[in-house]
Amino acid sequence: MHIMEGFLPHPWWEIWFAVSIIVVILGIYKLKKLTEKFPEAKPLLAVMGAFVFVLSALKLPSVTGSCSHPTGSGLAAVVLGPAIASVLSAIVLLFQALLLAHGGLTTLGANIFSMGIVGPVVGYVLWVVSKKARLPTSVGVFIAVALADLSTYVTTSLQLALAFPSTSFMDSFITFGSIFAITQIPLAIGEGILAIFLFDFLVKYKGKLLSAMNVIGLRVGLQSQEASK
Amino acid sequence: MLFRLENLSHQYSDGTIALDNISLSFSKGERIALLGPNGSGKTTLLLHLIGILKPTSGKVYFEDKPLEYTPKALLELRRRVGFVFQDPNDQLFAPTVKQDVAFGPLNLGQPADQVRKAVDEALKLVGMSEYAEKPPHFLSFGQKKRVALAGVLAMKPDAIILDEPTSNLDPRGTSEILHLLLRLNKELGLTLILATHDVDMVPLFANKLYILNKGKLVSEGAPAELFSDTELIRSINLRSPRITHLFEVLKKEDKLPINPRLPLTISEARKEILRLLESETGEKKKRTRT
Amino acid sequence: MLFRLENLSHQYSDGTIALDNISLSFSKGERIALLGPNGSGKTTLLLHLIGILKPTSGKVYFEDKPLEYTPKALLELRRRVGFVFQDPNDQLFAPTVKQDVAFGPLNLGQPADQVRKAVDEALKLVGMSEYAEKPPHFLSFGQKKRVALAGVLAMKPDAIILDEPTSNLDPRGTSEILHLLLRLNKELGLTLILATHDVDMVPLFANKLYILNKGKLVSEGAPAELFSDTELIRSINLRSPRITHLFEVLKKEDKLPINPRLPLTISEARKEILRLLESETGEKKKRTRT
Amino acid sequence: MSHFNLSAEIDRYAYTNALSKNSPVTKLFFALSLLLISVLSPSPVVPITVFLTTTVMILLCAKIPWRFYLRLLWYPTVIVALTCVIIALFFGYLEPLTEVNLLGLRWTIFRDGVATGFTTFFRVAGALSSQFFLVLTTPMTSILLILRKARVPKIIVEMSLLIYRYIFVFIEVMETMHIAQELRLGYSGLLKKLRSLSMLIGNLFIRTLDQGERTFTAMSARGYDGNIRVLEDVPKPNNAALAGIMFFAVALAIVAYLTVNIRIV
Ligand SMILES: Nc1ncnc2c1ncn2[C@@H]1O[C@H](COP(=O)(O)OP(=O)(O)OP(=O)(O)O)[C@@H](O)[C@H]1O
Ligand SMILES: Nc1ncnc2c1ncn2[C@@H]1O[C@H](COP(=O)(O)OP(=O)(O)OP(=O)(O)O)[C@@H](O)[C@H]1O
Ligand SMILES: [Mg+2]
Ligand SMILES: [Mg+2]
Repeated sequence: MHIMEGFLPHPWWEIWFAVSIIVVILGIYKLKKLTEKFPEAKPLLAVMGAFVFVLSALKLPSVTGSCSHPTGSGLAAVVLGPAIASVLSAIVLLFQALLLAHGGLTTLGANIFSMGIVGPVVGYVLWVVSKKARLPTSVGVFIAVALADLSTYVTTSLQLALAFPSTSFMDSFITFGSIFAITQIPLAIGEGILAIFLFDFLVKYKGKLLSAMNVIGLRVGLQSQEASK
Repeated sequence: MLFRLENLSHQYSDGTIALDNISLSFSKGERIALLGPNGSGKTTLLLHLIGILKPTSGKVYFEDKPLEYTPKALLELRRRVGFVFQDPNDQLFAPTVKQDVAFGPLNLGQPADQVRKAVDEALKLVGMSEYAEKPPHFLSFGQKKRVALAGVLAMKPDAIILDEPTSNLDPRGTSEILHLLLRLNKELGLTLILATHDVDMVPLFANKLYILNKGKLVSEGAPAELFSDTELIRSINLRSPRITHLFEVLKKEDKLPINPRLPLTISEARKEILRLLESETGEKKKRTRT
Repeated sequence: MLFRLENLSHQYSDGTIALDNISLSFSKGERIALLGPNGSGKTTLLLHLIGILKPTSGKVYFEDKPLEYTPKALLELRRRVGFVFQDPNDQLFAPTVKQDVAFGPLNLGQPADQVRKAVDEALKLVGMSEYAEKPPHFLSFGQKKRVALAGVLAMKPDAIILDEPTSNLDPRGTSEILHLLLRLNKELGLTLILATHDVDMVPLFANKLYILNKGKLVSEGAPAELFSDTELIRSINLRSPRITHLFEVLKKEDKLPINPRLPLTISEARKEILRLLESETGEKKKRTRT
Repeated sequence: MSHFNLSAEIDRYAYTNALSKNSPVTKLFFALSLLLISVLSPSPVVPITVFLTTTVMILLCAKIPWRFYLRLLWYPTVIVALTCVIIALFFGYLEPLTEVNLLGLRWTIFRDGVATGFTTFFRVAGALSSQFFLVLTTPMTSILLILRKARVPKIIVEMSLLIYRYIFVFIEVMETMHIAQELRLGYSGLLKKLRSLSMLIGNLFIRTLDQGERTFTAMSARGYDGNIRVLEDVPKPNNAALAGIMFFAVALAIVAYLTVNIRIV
């Protein structure tokens, strides 16, 4: 789904840059606080980032100036919260542009907005809500991650529709959106299922560190797990 | 005292008790070997010395001060004490061999040409100069081990901790690196702490031996002393050096009059055999005379 | 012939020539050791046997048919020939020890209880039964090596290729695994092909020895034969077994009348010493008589 | 797995290409200014010029094999070309150009749609080739060092460095795991393929986390404190080169201004 280098015309790429940078700066502030207190969390954070990179390199071509693939940022948001997930996504998107020619430098802002901000926020909100609704952890993780993935694509379609308006914005949005949907819906489901396993693993083996880090998302998760026991 | 462990225990997050109430101390300038079967806790113990693992209970003292786990104190500790990992793949990550070896010295804040000199020297010591520009993941396993050692030597620490330094090295490499370490120990007073399975190497190398089993310290002392206690050695999955074993057999099975202090090295064995031949002929001579 | 290599050469993508025109053949039921210094090409050679690497030039024959690199042919090959990596971290991938060992048998399509039996058996053989439920990455290095071996044993192949099987194993582990391999070789005719640096172990294990250096095959034959050629051994960074070395010294330095075929193992050494003592006393006796 | 080989190879060229010893600042300046001009330029003339310039630089100055460069270009080109066709077909509405018979439907193609399609295609070509120039000639560590000098927060640079390293750990773990699975007969048959693959993906994370932590430990043991340091002194940018690039960029900008009204269709 990353929009390719050069694909967005002026002034759209500048606009998305401006929007994203604010959120990322907030995330950097949080990340700095966190790593100062828990230097031992750095490998975990970085591996999360690298994992997002690898997941999004499992790409299937899709005819929309970009291609379809899992995003990985939804799980990062569930575990680490949306602010930190946005910074990790920003870094990963930079590397994807540089090491895979996947996404681009000028389109970085737009891609951060869809994958690093909208996806994580949607995922995180759904995760918290599903916990409040006392849904089982696995269901919560699945919903959060799958919908974070989908919302990323909806946002990308929206960004493309704004930049390439057809007769109307809606027409264009529907065109882009429906082309994405073919490959993206099954992928979102797959990513949701994978996330269930990974979340389980993380709680099992890194639960101590994560709950010490006091990342809200996970605390909710751990509490509810305890409650279910 | 360089290091002192006081009632050290360590339990991994899955419940495994890897170290169980260990107390010991390592002096400066010593050559220490840690011997023990697989899973006995050697690596876990070593990782405590440089503050990578924290004790579950008990204390680690470095130069008689309790180890602090602040980034600054740890940095200072690691400036003084180098660590060579058991698996070289854990340790090598830079894009070329040269840059990998330079990593430590650069972190010490040395100027570029000093670093370059240290790197060249260290690579020469381990016999890997011609591979300086190769990416580490294109090396053979034993070559990686050599580079990993060079990375630590280049930092010129006061003490080096080595986890299985000679496994996967060819015999020449093993003997070169042993001699190198012994020389550094003699000339610069470098303290050496090493975990190993290579019992044949221990008598050549160590002046102090610690034996671990199932997380417990079962014995400590001079190698000659400990290897004489064949019962103990056997009981914990270890064996005597092959040379020693030969003489054990000669003593037990063939009832030859072997010295109670069994020979550990080739040169000791040689003396013993010559002595045997001498005394045997002496004996016989006496017998023939009477 | 199980394997035959015909003028095999391999050049890595960065230009390193790791194997240089090697021709040799391995028969069924043999116990083959590959010896050579670090970077001599042992691992590269072994990886050709199971089709992970393709020769740059030359050919590999498996059971006298040239190796095909189609998925189907490779599958058949790997069903018959197991491979244990030098670095166990390369080999273990499942969430628990048990699942890892079961992976191969399951892929062979065996029914569940047969798999379970094979797994239990294999873990018992390598002494890791009590760790069945642990995740492999929480094991000590030597424990990982054991599990890696179990994963291959559980598939009951006709031949096993082992790259440095005993490095990082404790002495008991080494001897247990050696005896296990020897037993499998004797009872089931399992072919064993093994790369190693452990020269002391070679005479106990191998009936055929190949020596590699810088990608070239420099010598092949029975271990006793090759180790007698001390010049060759020395010239390529290897050494004789320690026991052999002791007798070399006794012969050269002390001019003792040692057998020209130097002893390689402890039991051979024992005989030789007894013989020496006998003949020496005999000699002296003669001399005293005259 | 081919994408990963691609990143590993890009990375290798970054360290070994013929321009690797030149100042990274100069290269970054060159790439970014051409990139920006391409993206801002309204007509296709400038992007095409940029594409040709950077391609020549990549092939002749940096001596990247053309086969590899083509491989890099191939994939994005296909996607963008297809997308631009879609834009050309669906996204015009002002000025009908022609009508075609497509799948039994009469389809009107508009001049503005086709124009947007072409402009977009060439913009991508110019921008992408500038980006390729940067990544093929400049090692990632140098780029990160520049970011650090440009006062990007330390934690970002450090996390970037770690993520960059772990990406390659991931790739390596993935490859060795794949081989190990194949050796024990994974991937033989559809069901086994699925089981092997899910085991691979599921454990990839675990293994990488484990390996990553051990590598981090090893780095800490050698005095790593979050700062990146490299041995090669970073070559100083050459003022003449910078001025030359500036001049070229301004010239392109003027061309861009003069060619605003040039259209391909
Ligand atoms: N990260 C970990 N989590 C849980 N248990 C662990 C971990 N690392 C090691 N262990 C366990 O702790 C015990 C001691 O392991 P350690 O690595 O210290 O042994 P070792 O003496 O170095 O063995 P080896 O000679 O095989 O390297 C083993 O039983 C091992 O299974
Ligand atoms: N992937 C690779 N790319 C380039 N060169 C390689 C690669 N792997 C190995 N080499 C080189 O090929 C030569 C042979 O390597 P190989 O791993 O076969 O040696 P080995 O005999 O197994 O050594 P060791 O005893 O250290 O394991 C070495 O010089 C090594 O540097
Ligand atoms: Mg260990
Ligand atoms: Mg090897």
